[in-house]
Amino acid sequence: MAMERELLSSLFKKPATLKYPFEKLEPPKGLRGKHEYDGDKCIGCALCARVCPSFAITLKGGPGPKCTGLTVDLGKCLFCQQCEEVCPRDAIWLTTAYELAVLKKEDGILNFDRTPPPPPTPAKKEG
Amino acid sequence: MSDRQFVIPIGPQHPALKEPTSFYFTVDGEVVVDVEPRIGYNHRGIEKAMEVRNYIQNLYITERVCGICSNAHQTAYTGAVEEAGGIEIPERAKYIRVLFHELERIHSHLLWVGVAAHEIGFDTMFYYVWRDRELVMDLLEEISGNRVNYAIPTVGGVRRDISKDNFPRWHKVLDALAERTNYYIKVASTEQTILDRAIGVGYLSKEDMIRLSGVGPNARCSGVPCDTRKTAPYLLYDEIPFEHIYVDNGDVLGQVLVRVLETLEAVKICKWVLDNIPEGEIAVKFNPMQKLPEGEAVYIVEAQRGELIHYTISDGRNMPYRHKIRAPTLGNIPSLVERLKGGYIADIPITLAGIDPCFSCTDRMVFYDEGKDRSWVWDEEQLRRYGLEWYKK
Amino acid sequence: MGRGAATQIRIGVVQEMSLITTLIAALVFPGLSFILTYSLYAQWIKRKAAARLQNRIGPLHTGWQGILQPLADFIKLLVKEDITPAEANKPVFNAAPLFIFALPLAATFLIPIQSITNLWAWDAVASFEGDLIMVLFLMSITVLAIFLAGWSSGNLFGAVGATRVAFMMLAYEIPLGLVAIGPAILARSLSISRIVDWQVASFNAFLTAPNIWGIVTAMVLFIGAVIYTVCLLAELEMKPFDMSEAETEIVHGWQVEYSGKKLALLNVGHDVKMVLAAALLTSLFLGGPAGPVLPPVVWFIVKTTFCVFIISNLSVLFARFRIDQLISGAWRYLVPLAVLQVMAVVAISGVI
Amino acid sequence: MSIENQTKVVKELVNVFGEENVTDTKVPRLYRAFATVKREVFRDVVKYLKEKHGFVHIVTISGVDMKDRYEVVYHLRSEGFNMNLKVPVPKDDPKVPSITDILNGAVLYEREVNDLLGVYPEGHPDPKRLILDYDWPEGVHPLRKEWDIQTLRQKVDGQKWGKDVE
Repeated sequence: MAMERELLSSLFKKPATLKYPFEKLEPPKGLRGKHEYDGDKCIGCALCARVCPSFAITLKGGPGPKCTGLTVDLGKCLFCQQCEEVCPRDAIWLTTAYELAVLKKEDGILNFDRTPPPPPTPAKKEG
Repeated sequence: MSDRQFVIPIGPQHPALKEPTSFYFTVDGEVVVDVEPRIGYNHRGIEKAMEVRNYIQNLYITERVCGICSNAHQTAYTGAVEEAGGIEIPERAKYIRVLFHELERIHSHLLWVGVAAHEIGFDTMFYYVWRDRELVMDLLEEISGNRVNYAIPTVGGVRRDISKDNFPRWHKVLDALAERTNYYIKVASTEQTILDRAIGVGYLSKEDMIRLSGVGPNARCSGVPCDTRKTAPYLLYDEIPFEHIYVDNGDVLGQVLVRVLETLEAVKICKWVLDNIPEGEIAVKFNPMQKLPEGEAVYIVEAQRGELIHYTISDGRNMPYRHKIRAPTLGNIPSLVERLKGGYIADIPITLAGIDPCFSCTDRMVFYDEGKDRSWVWDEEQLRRYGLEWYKK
Repeated sequence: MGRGAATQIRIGVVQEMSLITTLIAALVFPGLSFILTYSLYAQWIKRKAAARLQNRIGPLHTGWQGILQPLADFIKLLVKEDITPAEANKPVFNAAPLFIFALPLAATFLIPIQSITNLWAWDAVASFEGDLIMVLFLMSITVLAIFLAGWSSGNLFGAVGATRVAFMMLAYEIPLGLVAIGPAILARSLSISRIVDWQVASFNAFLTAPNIWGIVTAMVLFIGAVIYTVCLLAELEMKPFDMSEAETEIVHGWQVEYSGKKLALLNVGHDVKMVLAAALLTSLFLGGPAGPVLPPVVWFIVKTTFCVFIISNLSVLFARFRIDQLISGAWRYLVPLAVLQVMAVVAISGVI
Repeated sequence: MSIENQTKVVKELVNVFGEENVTDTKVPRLYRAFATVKREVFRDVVKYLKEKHGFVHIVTISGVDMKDRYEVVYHLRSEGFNMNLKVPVPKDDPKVPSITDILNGAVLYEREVNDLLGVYPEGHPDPKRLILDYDWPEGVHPLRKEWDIQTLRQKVDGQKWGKDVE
């Protein structure tokens, strides 16, 4: 009978449960959620792909200047934020978006595009 | 086996087990005569997987050995790697590591109290405890950005700093946690139905516990003073004032007592950390491709479930030659088997839950299907067809 | 309840009924259809009350505040695959849910709820001298059906659950019967309708001329009601006495192999049993469907809802007992208390 | 407990069992000590440590494939003091004497090493499989270095494991 008072007082309190899809919790500022990518800053150094513990990040078109963007497989991702930490240009970072459920596996792969810089001019080659 | 005895399989899938494992109970009426444990259902090959990843990648693999003691595994892993590589971490980083170690202990112990209440059919207490556990979960999420896998310790320090502005609020949360824990201590010690199910259940004496090398709260409830934080202090634990908690009940009530009292101590330690944390750097630089010198190190920490050992061997590359993890649950299985013998069927769930088993931690090595020589995934249709064919038999 | 209001209560008399009214009473109201609908409602009350007491929301989306959720669950179970294990004793396994469903339902026909010819009178579908014994008998037989259901399923957990059900019956059946006899002795009748009549008559008499014996009788009957509620919790296999289906120990006990339609029947059977328990508690101790101003059926619903709430509250308040603790506790405390209560009732009935 | 005491314990071990049997001793820091012990005297060392210095707690047993030999590492503990005894085992005779009768807590760890590294604990009361499945092929021990993940992955689905890992 030790909890009876607590129980009866709960009858007149708001339930602790959140009616989730209808009311949502504000995520804390530092939450590690979905990735975001800035193609202009990226230099295609492939550090994020090398450091990813679950090999979730792939460079499209290979590393280096010819890189045309990233794919991030959220099904593999651990949300450890190591890619953001290691990126020298802050081109990839994690947002606080946390609703990541998808119907098909393929929809869980983020596809980021980047226009690769124009091929180096001959003048630069000489220099 | 006489004709009055029969074997009850519990697991791999059973409501009393939160993770797959299997126990074969030989019972005589309602009394358990013999127990045979069988683990390995959750074997993921983590130790082997760690041998092909660099030290930074392994950080996140070790974290996923277990969901509840993720931070304890990381603390032990980083400790071992730093010891093997001779890396000194900044003072402030140690404080933040201790803070997480203890916050995680609070959340894990509260989780256990809820689960134990559920195992003896007291779902109401389970709901309430888990509701109040959200306080510390929210705190952890706020600081680290994730509810379970905090990813805070890194080789050479910690990854996120904590801001002084939040300390007054966090103090309040910790006070609330202590108050609620005290309330649950009161409930557990006055509610007759709980006492009926806890006193004398799964008793094991101190001598047997030492003989079977039990660890953690499971051993401390039998009166073995084995808290690594006291016997072999790591990080800051030689400076922090806190009680070494052990009781000599030896039964489930003792396990409850050890855990709730440790929760209160953990709250105290967290408050101490917030009061005493020095300013300064939080990490020394460690490059993901950095190589470690040859060497080996053993690092033992007190995870929530007991003593946790990480043993790493480095051969001079940027990935470990061998990394051995022994999670507390494996060390507790021999004593658990002793505890179960002679008990009632009805007491199996609470005795099993009493050691706070975590079979994900326990099974962690290799997966490979040799005979088939391939891996495959079944889709829904194939599964359905298989089910129909199975039932036609 | 004021004195004026109390005098408005009319005592139900057995009406002459034609075949058609009898059929309507048995099949529609207050018989089969009403009881089934009401049992789903009772399940909702139970779930909602438990959820709110545990600071949860409970059923929410189907209908107003989830009131249609039990019906939705029932329909869902009906369309699910129905599996009979190869090891099971098939005839018994298939028949047991029918009995578990039908026996409590038959017993509810003996509870006075509402006369269909007179709005202000109450009447059971069938009422005869000794129907209290019949109700208790039907409740005990249900336990036998439950035992057979578990035993025939060919599952170890089912067998353990079945033996536990049988053991539990040893514990609660005797105090349950003893306490039910108390009001019958006072009313000098074994008919539930007569017991209700006696309660109303003596309550009205008490209101017109209050005396000390009325209070003593009420107190003794209150003790009986408490014992009765405890036994009903065991009968209903609800916490703290749900060791026969304890999901953390023996998965779902005797129900473990049931699925689909049979499980749906079992669930509704459980709800009907809960309605029966609440109705018996009401009829024996709370004055049955009698009450001022409103028709009996409304009072029946109000009082049984209250009883279901009490049962729900008690079932979330405790941890589960062990089977040996239930049996020793029942024989050490409940049975002597019940015997004492019956002796007190006999003494009082000699005085008044 | 001080580091001098621990050095003394290790020295004592060398003195009692001889320098040829106890080699490579080191005490890297407080609460830690390492020593390599020959297989022949290993049981006696454990018995000696248990009786003389209170090493009643076995933390775990690690099995390591050191390319030219296997090494079984016994992590013992007395209060906080952690003693790690390495026992080299030749590859053509992968057996160690069981210590389950001395330290009962070792019962599961020895089975684990037997499963995963294939070092058989001689004299173990119940050397069944612990982690691997019962229909796992005989003589396949995943922690041996010939079970390389790269080749294994290639065998399984023809992919190279870990695209950018060195």
